[in-house]
Amino acid sequence: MNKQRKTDIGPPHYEKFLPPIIKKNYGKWAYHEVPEQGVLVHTAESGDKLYSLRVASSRLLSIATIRLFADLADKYCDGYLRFTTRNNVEFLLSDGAKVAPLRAELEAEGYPAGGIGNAISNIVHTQGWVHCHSAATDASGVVKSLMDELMPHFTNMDLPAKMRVAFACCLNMCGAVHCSDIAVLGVHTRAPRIDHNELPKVCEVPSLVASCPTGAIRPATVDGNQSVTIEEGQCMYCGNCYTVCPSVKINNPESDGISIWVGGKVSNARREPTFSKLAIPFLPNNPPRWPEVVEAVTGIVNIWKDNANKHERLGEWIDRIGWSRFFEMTGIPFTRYHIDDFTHAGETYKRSAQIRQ
Amino acid sequence: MNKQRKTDIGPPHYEKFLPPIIKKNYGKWAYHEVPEQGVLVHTAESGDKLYSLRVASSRLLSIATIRLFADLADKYCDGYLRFTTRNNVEFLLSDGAKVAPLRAELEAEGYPAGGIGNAISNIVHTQGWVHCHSAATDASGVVKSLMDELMPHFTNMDLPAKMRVAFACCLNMCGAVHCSDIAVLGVHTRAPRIDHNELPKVCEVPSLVASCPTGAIRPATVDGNQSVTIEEGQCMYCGNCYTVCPSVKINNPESDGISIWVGGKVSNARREPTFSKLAIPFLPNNPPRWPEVVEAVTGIVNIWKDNANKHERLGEWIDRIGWSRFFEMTGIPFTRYHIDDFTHAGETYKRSAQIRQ
Amino acid sequence: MSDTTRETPLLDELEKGPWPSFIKEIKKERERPMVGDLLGLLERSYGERVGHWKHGGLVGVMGYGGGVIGRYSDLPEEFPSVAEFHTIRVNQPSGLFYSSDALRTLCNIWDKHGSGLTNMHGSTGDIVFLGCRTEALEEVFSELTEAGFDLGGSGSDLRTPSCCVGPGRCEWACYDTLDICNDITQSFQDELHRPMFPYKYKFKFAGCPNDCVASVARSDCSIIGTWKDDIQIKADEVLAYANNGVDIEKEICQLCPTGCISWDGKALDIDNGECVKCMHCINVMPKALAPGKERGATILIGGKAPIIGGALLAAVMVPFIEMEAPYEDLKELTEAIWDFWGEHGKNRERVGEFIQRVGLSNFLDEIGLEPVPEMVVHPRTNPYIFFVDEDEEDDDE
Amino acid sequence: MSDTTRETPLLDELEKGPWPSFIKEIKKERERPMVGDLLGLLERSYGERVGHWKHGGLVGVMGYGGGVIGRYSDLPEEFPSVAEFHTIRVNQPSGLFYSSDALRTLCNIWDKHGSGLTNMHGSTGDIVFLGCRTEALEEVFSELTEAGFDLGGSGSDLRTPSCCVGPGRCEWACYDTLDICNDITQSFQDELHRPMFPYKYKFKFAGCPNDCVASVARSDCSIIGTWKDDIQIKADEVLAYANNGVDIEKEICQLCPTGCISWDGKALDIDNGECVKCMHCINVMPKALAPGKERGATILIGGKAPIIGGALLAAVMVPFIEMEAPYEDLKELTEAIWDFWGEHGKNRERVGEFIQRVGLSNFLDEIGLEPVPEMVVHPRTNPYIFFVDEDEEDDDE
Ligand code: SRM
Ligand code: SRM
Ligand code: SRM
Ligand code: SRM
Ligand code: SF4
Ligand code: SF4
Ligand code: SF4
Ligand code: SF4
Ligand code: SF4
Ligand code: SF4
Ligand code: SF4
Ligand code: SF4
Repeated sequence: MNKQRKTDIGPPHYEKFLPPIIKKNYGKWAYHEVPEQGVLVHTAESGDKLYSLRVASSRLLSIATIRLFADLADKYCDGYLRFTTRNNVEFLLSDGAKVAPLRAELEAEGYPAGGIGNAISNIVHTQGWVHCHSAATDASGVVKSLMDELMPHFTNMDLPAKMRVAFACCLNMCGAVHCSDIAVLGVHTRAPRIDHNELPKVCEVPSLVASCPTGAIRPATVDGNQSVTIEEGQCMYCGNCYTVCPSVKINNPESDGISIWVGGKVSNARREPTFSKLAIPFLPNNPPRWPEVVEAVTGIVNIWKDNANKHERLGEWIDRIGWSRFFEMTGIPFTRYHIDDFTHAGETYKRSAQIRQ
Repeated sequence: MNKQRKTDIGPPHYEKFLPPIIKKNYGKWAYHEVPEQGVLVHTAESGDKLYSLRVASSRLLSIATIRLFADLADKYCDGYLRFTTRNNVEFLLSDGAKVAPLRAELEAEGYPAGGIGNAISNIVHTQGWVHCHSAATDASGVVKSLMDELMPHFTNMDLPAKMRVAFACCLNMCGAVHCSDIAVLGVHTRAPRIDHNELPKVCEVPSLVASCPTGAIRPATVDGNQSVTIEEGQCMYCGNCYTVCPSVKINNPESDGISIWVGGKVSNARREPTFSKLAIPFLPNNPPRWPEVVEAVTGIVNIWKDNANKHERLGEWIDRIGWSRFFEMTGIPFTRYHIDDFTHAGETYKRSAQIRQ
Repeated sequence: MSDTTRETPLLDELEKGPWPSFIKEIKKERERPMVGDLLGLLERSYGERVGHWKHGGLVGVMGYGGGVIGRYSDLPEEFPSVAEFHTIRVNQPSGLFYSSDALRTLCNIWDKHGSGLTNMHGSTGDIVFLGCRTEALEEVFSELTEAGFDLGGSGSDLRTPSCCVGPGRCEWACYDTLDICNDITQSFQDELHRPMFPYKYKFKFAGCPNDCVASVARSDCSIIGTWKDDIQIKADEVLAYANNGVDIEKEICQLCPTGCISWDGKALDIDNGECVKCMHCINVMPKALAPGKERGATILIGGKAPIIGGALLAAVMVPFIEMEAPYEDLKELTEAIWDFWGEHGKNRERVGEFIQRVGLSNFLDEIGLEPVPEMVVHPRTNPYIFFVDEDEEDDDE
Repeated sequence: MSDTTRETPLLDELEKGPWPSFIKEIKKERERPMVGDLLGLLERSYGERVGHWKHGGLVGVMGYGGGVIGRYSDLPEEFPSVAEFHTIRVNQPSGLFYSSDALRTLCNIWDKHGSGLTNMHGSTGDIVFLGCRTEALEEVFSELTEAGFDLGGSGSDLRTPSCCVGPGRCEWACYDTLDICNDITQSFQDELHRPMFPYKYKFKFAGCPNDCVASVARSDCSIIGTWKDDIQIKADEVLAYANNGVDIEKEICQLCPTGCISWDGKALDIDNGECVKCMHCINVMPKALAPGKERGATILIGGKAPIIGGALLAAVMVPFIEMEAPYEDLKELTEAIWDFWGEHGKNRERVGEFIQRVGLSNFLDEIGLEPVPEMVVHPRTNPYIFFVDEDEEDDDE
């Protein structure tokens, strides 16, 4: 067949995929309730009720599993489902009676329901060693290791508030971890090495030099090649040079690892959106289970859980008790690395005598 | 007499000037009261009472006036007096009965008592046209014009909280206006002109070029002289080039004037110390009485007085009601100049959806 | 060397435990040589603690500059089937809604041409097809478009817009996030598929200030629903919450950021003029409270991750705007931004960094907005004001 | 042309009104030719709306680099008596205390050699003698030292330290501000009189967090008194305030920055671990509350006006330190700071700007302090960490 090549058609219109109950009550929802963890019930002004069953997903899905979800959707909810912005799966039912059997089937297949309300939902994450060239650590493996441990907080609603955990495998932060309650971030901690033979063939020296925010890269002739050198003391391993030039080798099994950040949020509820702040500058890469990372994160979650007030997200709790107490309670050492030294560093220095003595 | 030249003796020891009641109760004060505006009564643990009568001063004092104060001090308080950190004069009495007659004499001489508690105290200020080469306006004249109007708030205690007004005649801010409830600041608003004939004789071009924070100054040969040019669009009139080189002429009767800043504070009480923020970018120099400046400042004081809660300093009130409402209530237009564009400008952009709609 | 049965003791550890296992997912497709080799490569990474992917290369489909991320293994001899292992970004439908048939259609295409592995979804919102050989790209693309799907963005272009579920299921949506996301995506197909910006540009649409799509942190143009009038109160439902254990004073009044809500044990009183639409009170009592009726959105510009000047949250550009189809105001504003940034932005300079470099006031001038106090936390504190020649100013008007 | 009776219609306007008039002050000395000319020059400035002083020149007394500000009129022909009109900065006694005799001594010296005009006091704290001819400088200086006074600072040196009234009269002084101010001034006479720093360096001593000498904003080294233990409460006096109209809940509890103080209508309860020593509750009820007994100070470094990198408030360097004579800790810290800044600071770079340039962590390393969380509002948000080679780190220890 020799059809006209189609381009620029955009995605299918979402309306095709809305169940009738949503089409009917579109924009006319009155309120919602959470009868049990994993289930949202939205009541429309018309009185109609929409049941959403939310289940966990590893995000990296085989087509076998997607087909399984499709089949279950056909069986229980006329084929309608959606994914959430945090990669969970939501089955959309108009018949409340079908929620329990669907849930049972899903849980039997290994897809627990949960993640709603004052819980830890799925960890937003990235590619890691499965696909990305920049990764300072794996993504899916760390996330799996963490969620195996945090899972009770997904299937229960026993936390003071929502806790959003996010993961990114390098400073590009595709997991947008920069505003998470807890952010797990892969970091390089050594300056990149240069392949001086390859560099002249594949990269432009001026744009490489320009790519470095700290001016650590300087043009140089090495072994007769037009190349660059990196001033190690000036490099903070951001990887931008690597992104613009493949001859810069940044991955390093010895010095790559993971940092932990805390207290960010995105919603405007109560406090304004805010960035995550450094808690632990470096933990080693220890596959397949990253025990140091799991321990650090669960430690922070537990201390917060035991001490925060209701509705107090991690950062709000720390704001109330102060950072000194946070470091004291978690036993995390405060080091030179916690003090900012980037562009607006001075704005983070404490400039008042208001101190808990 | 041919005495050895004395140097590095430092100031006289303060103890010589402490009245006996202070020496006795030094560091052993129990509490204070303010029986009437202008009078502080400090009770010591011993039960002794120290009466301080605070009177206004123009700071620029003739020796005639200082001798008058000395005589009055002799007459009423054994010769003991001090000045405050805001340039008021405090007579230190151990006999409460003498406060009223001393006050009467001082007021008769034109030195009203006041400035204590929830009041406007003296305006911290600088040299202006009386002594400084940098001044974009006069200091004492503006201060006098303002205090003539604000004086009821000095002699009463009818304000929601303390109000600290400060004045500086150029961006060097010798009045340290940057953390005042209301700051009145002389500003230049045109790029300096250069005296190209004089410059090579009195200034070093490289240090002059280096002095400019915006890089507006470039070396140039003008009329055969090694000099500099100023890129007008890049100059924000900070005057630093003028400070390092007299051949740069920054004073300009047409474009010099006054800006008004609000909401700063220094104390740690309730809110942390904070900078003053721009309210009015420019008002003309209109001596001898600067009516535009007086009107602007009294306008802000009155609106704050009528609307703030008790203990709420100007900046705390604005924090509570929001800047939009401040501009609305005062009728001051919000302009492009109010939006920061210096080093940390981005930190002042509003980065949340928390808005009073 | 491609071997679908090789041992993966380290990865096998990650099949254990209660959370869904991505290794199980990969193994479900391990009969494909590509996936077998992926497992081998990944096991190697786990052993050596380092990735085995080379720096990406430019690959794509005809006429498009974006939508495909090239990826090559650095061990092509040992793992030949993943020598090429590109990803295809397939533009998701607004709100991530699917019918089972649509999902099966996608699965069938991917079954035929690729690894059978996906991400549902990528961080930007795309359906990610993980692992495609170069030669198969064009086939996948034509089958996708045949089925009504198209590619998403990558490179220095408009990235795939995304949104929260909005009016599809949420009672708080202050505008139609699904419609606008679809509309903007369709309206800017060229910008989405053909990189011509200084750097990437992302849209995210959140129906209310809860921002369930993290727009303020993750998009160059963050649209957050809000309202102007009074919060709607059902007094009896408030009482019901109070009777059912909500400590309204402690849980709501004391946590309201402006302290504008009060409770006397019987009725709620909101000083709506002071309310900053934070959503907290509504969140806690969804049956009793609801956003007002005069609804619209706040437009914020410049959110991004840290590369390279540091992360930014998006900044308020339009405090309130009605968001009705066909969204002409937003489109005009967007084009004005793209024009100015497109002309003066540096290579790899996100619009948020660009605004900081040129100054917000100058940026506003160029895109035709008036400065308003809602754009700043507070007016400037430093006295370094560039006074504009008034004649020049006038010329502009 | 010097004329002590010339008309000054503009200035005369400023003799009116209730506030003390600086014009009246000037006129009190107008019989001196210098002051007559000053009035003329000033009247001219008022008419022309511009100052008539030339860029200052270097003048001083023998062996000193600071203490005098050179000033020359740009209309020397017209106003010859102010052709030279320098100021002399005379170091004030701590706390600005005087005996009438001391004041008269100063007046007599100034009467004899100068304009008879002063500032009581300059913004840094000095007694300022306004208007001195070059040739009189040395005479004034020798009479001053004879009377026990000395000059203050100017130029790139230690500036005249100053302090609040402290234990001299205030019940809240947490250390002896008068003594330390005097001690530091005396200890560093050389640094005060002979400029050898990159730029000026100011000390200000405030006895408690009310900071009545504005130290946090106006000094490179701001010392603010504070305490570690519990606020002292006199329960009966609290009740007395409550009965006399202080609304404790509203005026105190609701304004406490950490909400750590509560009132049940009968007794005050303070969670002292949460108290940030802001002083507010104590300020409102001075008879009932007082700082704790375990007293000391917080040391903050780097406050300054805007020139040139922007204004800075001083930043916490030592959260708590006991402040007892002879203040060895403070002196050692100060010398360590001066050494590092002195060696590496740029010309006209205040220490606050210097710290930002080199980074606080590096600065701490060099001056020998450990990083503690009290030094920051919050830990860093950007991931751009410079990891220090651990061997190097160890070397330091
Ligand atoms: C389904 C989803 C939107 C979608 O289009 O997919 C969604 C749905 C709802 N969100 Fe959300 N939120 C969703 C991601 C988010 C995000 C984005 C994110 O996590 O990356 C945020 C911002 C998180 C942050 O601040 O860091 C978010 C912040 C909120 C909040 C504010 C919580 C807070 O106190 O800060 C609420 C209000 C609440 O829960 O009380 C909310 C409330 C809700 C409600 C109750 C809205 C409604 O009436 O339907 C929905 C169910 C809540 C729940 O799951 O607890 N949703 N919600 C997303 C589910 C993700 C998941 O699988 O877990
Ligand atoms: C005399 C003086 C100290 C000196 O060594 O000279 C002084 C003396 C007192 N101050 Fe002060 N303060 C003095 C300058 C300051 C300054 C510095 C300044 O204004 O430049 C501040 C910081 C101002 C700021 O934050 O911008 C200052 C902030 C305070 C505060 C905190 C006020 C607040 O709520 O923010 C208090 C507490 C109070 O008044 O409730 C206070 C309280 C006091 C007390 C009550 C302390 C006491 O127990 O004796 C004294 C009388 C208060 C009064 O005048 O209202 N003093 N006080 C200064 C008088 C200046 C004047 O002539 O007006
Ligand atoms: C696939 C995805 C991660 C994922 O597992 O989901 C991804 C993957 C990559 N991102 Fe990303 N980014 C992805 C969402 C994001 C997000 C999140 C978002 O869009 O909400 C961010 C943070 C938000 C933002 O845009 O700032 C993000 C910030 C970056 C950055 C840093 C941009 C910055 O300005 O700071 C880079 C670096 C670059 O552009 O060179 C980057 C670069 C990359 C590259 C192309 C690597 C590179 O060196 O150029 C990654 C390819 C990985 C691979 O091999 O597949 N990626 N990237 C996400 C896109 C899937 C999709 O289309 O749905
Ligand atoms: C006399 C005095 C103002 C007054 O009327 O009281 C004063 C007067 C001058 N100051 Fe100042 N400063 C005076 C206190 C201050 C203060 C306040 C303080 O010390 O508490 C500040 C702000 C705090 C600070 O240090 O940052 C101050 C910040 C400046 C600056 C900007 C410094 C900066 O880093 O931002 C300059 C510019 C410079 O150094 O070149 C400056 C420069 C000057 C010069 C020397 C002008 C110049 O171009 O070099 C002024 C001489 C005026 C004259 O002709 O008499 N003066 N200067 C104050 C000193 C009197 C005294 O010794 O007691
Ligand atoms: S965060 Fe870094 S390593 Fe991970 S997917 Fe994004 S670019 Fe790749
Ligand atoms: S990793 Fe970053 S800081 Fe280091 S050389 Fe490369 S671009 Fe520069
Ligand atoms: S503020 Fe400026 S003009 Fe005024 S005294 Fe200080 S340096 Fe001179
Ligand atoms: S006034 Fe300031 S900005 Fe203007 S040229 Fe001089 S140093 Fe540069
Ligand atoms: S952002 Fe608001 S409208 Fe959208 S799903 Fe979340 S709560 Fe609902
Ligand atoms: S929405 Fe937020 S700001 Fe508004 S009343 Fe409710 S809690 Fe307060
Ligand atoms: S700073 Fe404190 S100790 Fe010093 S005078 Fe002010 S209130 Fe008293
Ligand atoms: S001193 Fe300040 S922080 Fe401490 S209890 Fe009193 S009001 Fe609260």
